[in-house]
Amino acid sequence: MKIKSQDAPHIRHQERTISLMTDVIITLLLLYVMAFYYYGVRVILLGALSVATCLAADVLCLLLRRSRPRLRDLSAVVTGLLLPLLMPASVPYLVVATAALFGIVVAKHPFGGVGHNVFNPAAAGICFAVICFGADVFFAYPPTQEKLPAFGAIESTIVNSPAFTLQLGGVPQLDLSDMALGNFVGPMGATNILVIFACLLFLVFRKTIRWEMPVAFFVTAALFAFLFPRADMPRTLSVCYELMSGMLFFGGVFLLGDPVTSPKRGWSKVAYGVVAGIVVMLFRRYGNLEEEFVFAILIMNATVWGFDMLGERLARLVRGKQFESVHGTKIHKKA
Amino acid sequence: MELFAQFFVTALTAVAVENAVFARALGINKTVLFMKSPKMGILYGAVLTWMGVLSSFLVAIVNVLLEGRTGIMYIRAPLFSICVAAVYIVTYLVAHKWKPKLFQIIKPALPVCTFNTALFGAFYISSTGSYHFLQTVGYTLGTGVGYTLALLVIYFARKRLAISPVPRSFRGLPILLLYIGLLSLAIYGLLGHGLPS
Amino acid sequence: MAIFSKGIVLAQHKEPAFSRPIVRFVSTHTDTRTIGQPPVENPDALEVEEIIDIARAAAIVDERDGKLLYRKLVRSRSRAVAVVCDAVDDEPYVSSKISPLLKFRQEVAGALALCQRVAGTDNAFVMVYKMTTGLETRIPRSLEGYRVVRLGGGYPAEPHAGRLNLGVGRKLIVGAGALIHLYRAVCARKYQSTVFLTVAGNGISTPMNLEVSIGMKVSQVLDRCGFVDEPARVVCGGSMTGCAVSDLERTCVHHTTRAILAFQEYERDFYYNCIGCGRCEQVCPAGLNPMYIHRFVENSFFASLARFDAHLCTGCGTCSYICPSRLDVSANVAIAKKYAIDHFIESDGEGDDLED
Amino acid sequence: MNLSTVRKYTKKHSVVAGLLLKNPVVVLGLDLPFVIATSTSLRNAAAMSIMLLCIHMFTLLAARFTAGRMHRWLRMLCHIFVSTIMMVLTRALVVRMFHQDILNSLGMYIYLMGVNGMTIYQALAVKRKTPLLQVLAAAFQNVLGFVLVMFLLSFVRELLGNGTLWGVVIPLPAVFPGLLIPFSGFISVGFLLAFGRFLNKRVTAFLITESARTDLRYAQLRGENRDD
Repeated sequence: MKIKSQDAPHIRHQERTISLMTDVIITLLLLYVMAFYYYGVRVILLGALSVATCLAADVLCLLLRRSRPRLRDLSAVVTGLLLPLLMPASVPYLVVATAALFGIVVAKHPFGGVGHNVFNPAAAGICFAVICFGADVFFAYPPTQEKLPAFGAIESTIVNSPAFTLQLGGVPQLDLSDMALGNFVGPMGATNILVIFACLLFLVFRKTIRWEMPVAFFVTAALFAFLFPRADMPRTLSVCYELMSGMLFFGGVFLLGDPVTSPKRGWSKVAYGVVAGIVVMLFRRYGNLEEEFVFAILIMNATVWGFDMLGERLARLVRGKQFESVHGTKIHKKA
Repeated sequence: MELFAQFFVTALTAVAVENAVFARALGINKTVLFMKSPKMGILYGAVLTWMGVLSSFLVAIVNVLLEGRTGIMYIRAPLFSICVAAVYIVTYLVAHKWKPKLFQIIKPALPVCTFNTALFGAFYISSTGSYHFLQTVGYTLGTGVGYTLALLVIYFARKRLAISPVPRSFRGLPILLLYIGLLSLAIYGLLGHGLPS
Repeated sequence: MAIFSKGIVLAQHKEPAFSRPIVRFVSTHTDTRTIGQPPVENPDALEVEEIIDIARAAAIVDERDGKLLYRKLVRSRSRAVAVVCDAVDDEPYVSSKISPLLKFRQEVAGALALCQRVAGTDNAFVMVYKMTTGLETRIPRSLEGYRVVRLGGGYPAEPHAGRLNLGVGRKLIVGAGALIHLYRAVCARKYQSTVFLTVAGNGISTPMNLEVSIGMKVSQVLDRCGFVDEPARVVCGGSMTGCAVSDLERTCVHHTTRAILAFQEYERDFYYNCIGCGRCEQVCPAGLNPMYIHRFVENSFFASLARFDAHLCTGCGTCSYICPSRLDVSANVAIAKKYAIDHFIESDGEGDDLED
Repeated sequence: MNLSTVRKYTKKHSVVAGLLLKNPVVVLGLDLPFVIATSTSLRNAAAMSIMLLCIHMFTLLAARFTAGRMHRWLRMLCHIFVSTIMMVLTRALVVRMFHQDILNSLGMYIYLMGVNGMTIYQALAVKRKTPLLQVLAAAFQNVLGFVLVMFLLSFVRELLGNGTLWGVVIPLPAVFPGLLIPFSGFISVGFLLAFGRFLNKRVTAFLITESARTDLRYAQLRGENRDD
């Protein structure tokens, strides 16, 4: 009889990491459908190119690291699907490929691969693309409802996005219901506010991302926008515009909520969300680019370790109190 | 009043946006990249800030004297070196004479932090940007504070990277440089356009 | 551990083994041995020292923590505030404490009375695990006049058995099997030659609770119950904390064997490395952060482990159960616990086998 | 173990590994600022190399004479002044050799060469007893390491970042101007060092396998001889 030995426990939860990844992929595909409705077939090609580049780079890096490449490892697919959604639909294919390559080769694999990356690969790729190709390529948004050609030069009128208007200190004249439905110019995936909200509810319900951090982040950002509106407009309107414009809502769900690059404990997540909200709004206000969200995300990713260690210290205090209350003695420490 | 406003704005700029380490790659070598403890980083940063602020008084005067003259570039560097060297000698002797305990602490950090590219870089920027007195002092102060923060960030980054399976070719300096590079990418995004240099 | 008793809800596969009658599967030459003295007619007349002597002579081991029963009696004589009969079977498949409790009620009650006399208290009750899934046999509210307390909560419920608010003071917590053996030793002068254990799992054709002689081979017990198919794993102990058996011929049933489980499917595939989802931190009943302990141990970075209090780990295996990447988190936490106990903690010797 | 093959390859190996791995820039982390910030074009690389050559050689020459004659911190001041003076002179030289706009592309780093870490610390390390030629040879080796790293990095960064080599336009499908910014200097230095280590690992593995193979060959030969 063949008996294999294994450590306890001998029964496992049925949930798998691959199911977490598939949850995110399902929500992203939903966003692709919306973007396809607004911008046509070019969106699909961008996504396919980005995913292909990410997978190729992933396999290459794994081969260089002398470890077995796993095509069913879906983290590269998630990165690849995230990247084009943060770009305008008229972006050249080269930009997408560059961002994907940078994200995987620089931000992911040198740091140890899946689960060990300090910085979010998608955010790093977007940052590099913005710096490389400049705001005039990156923040040139085509008008919605305009079917873009799949190939060749794109000669479509460039429309100012509400984020740009806000950065210039103006007030975007937009209908809020249109904004909620995603019918305004912006990154091709990040404008469908209601759909993203549904995705957020789905992911939180599936416990793929925990509720503390998005709630803390959005509440802080909204409070900041309420207290310090960038232009002279009603404060509630300022809150709506700030939350809906640009990448903030999308990134708050998919980039900030990425479990790899976020603190682990509940209160660490809350503190992280609050600080992230403040930093993002400060970047928006004082940054020179139209959309500073991804840069703020990179900076916040660097602070995750500190938040976690502070959370551990706090948990240790609580544990000590618990131990005393239960056993009546302190936890004995070696001098 | 707006002089002090300029002072603080310049200092904040030097701390965050034009951070000496992250934005200009100044003042880094193995000694400061591989700190033993965060205390050491704070010591180095404090010594650099002290020397910088003291010598920035002299440097500001030199800037005022050299304003608009021809052939600045031939005498500016020696004059800056003389200013810093004077402060260095004074600090060395005073600490050696009156505060021997303190002197033993700062002795290893003194030369490294005095003749440091971060410090001189701050002086050159204040000279080319034709900052006035308070701005020069504020920029140097901000550079020192930003340098300290950068050293602490690098220290904790090493702590973080120690528990991830970094590929063997990247262990140590390369992965640390990548980390700093990505952070500097983020800070550069905040700046958004070219650096004044 | 009030706020840290998070726990997880597991599917209790206790049926059908729980409702089936307990089968005696003993070897005769060990079963018939007795202590030399004649049996007493009424146990109530015994002195406290006599009870302790009988417990020592009968070599009764508490299956709850593997300690000798008479030591616990001596430790707690006339000092404990309560006597608790522990029948908390919180692990799936395992019902080796609760089903003997329900079958041998008189024995348990009599032994509880003896323990009350030893402990010098009149506060005694039985503690069972409140099972969410429907059982065919219902657990009574009271058992021979003793109150039956139902312990709710998620999986690691047994650590909380001693933590009911009965006022400060020590509680004498004895497993049901040990109580039954104590009563037998007092009344029939029998050694503890058997243990109660559950044989279950999807590899077993007829799951049941057995009373098995100590020292019997695992293969014999399994043959008694029969296989459905060639099992991929045979586990000696509970499904969450037991250890897998590699050689069935050379492994024997011992005092603390609660169950023998045979599983068909092979649960393990290493596919991902940790993606830091933080589920292990959410479910850890001790409030630790198994993810960081895992990473520190994986990279053999022991120096900084002090801040994680790994010595508080109860070894419940919840972190490994919940891990979506199927990592052996609990094994690494156990390594860290050993290291912490060696390096960071100075152990306090006294009173560790009595719940405070 | 038969070492003939190892000896055969050791020289190449040391050249490959030594230039990249025993490099003052990447091993001691000296002059990292200049490598990171100014390695954006071959012109810059050439200018910085010339400046460092002059400054480093002359300062170590001075250090050879100040060694043992005065206290350590006073020596340091002397070296600083020598290197600053040399910086001013070589700056004029560089401006004469290259076009004026080298100043714009180098910015303040051309002045900071006066206090570059390599010169200062290695000048302090100079002993009185070491012969002059040895000091100069060591100095030249260090400068060579700096030059190598500078030119490697600036080749890649100018080609991919600007699409030119020494100002000559190279037709490329795409250029990435982000490579001309300091952050990509950090990243490219990191990748260069990692690549050097990777190469070193491969070469070492190759040497070991080679020598093992030759061992096998010798053993077979011996076995055949025994058969005869």
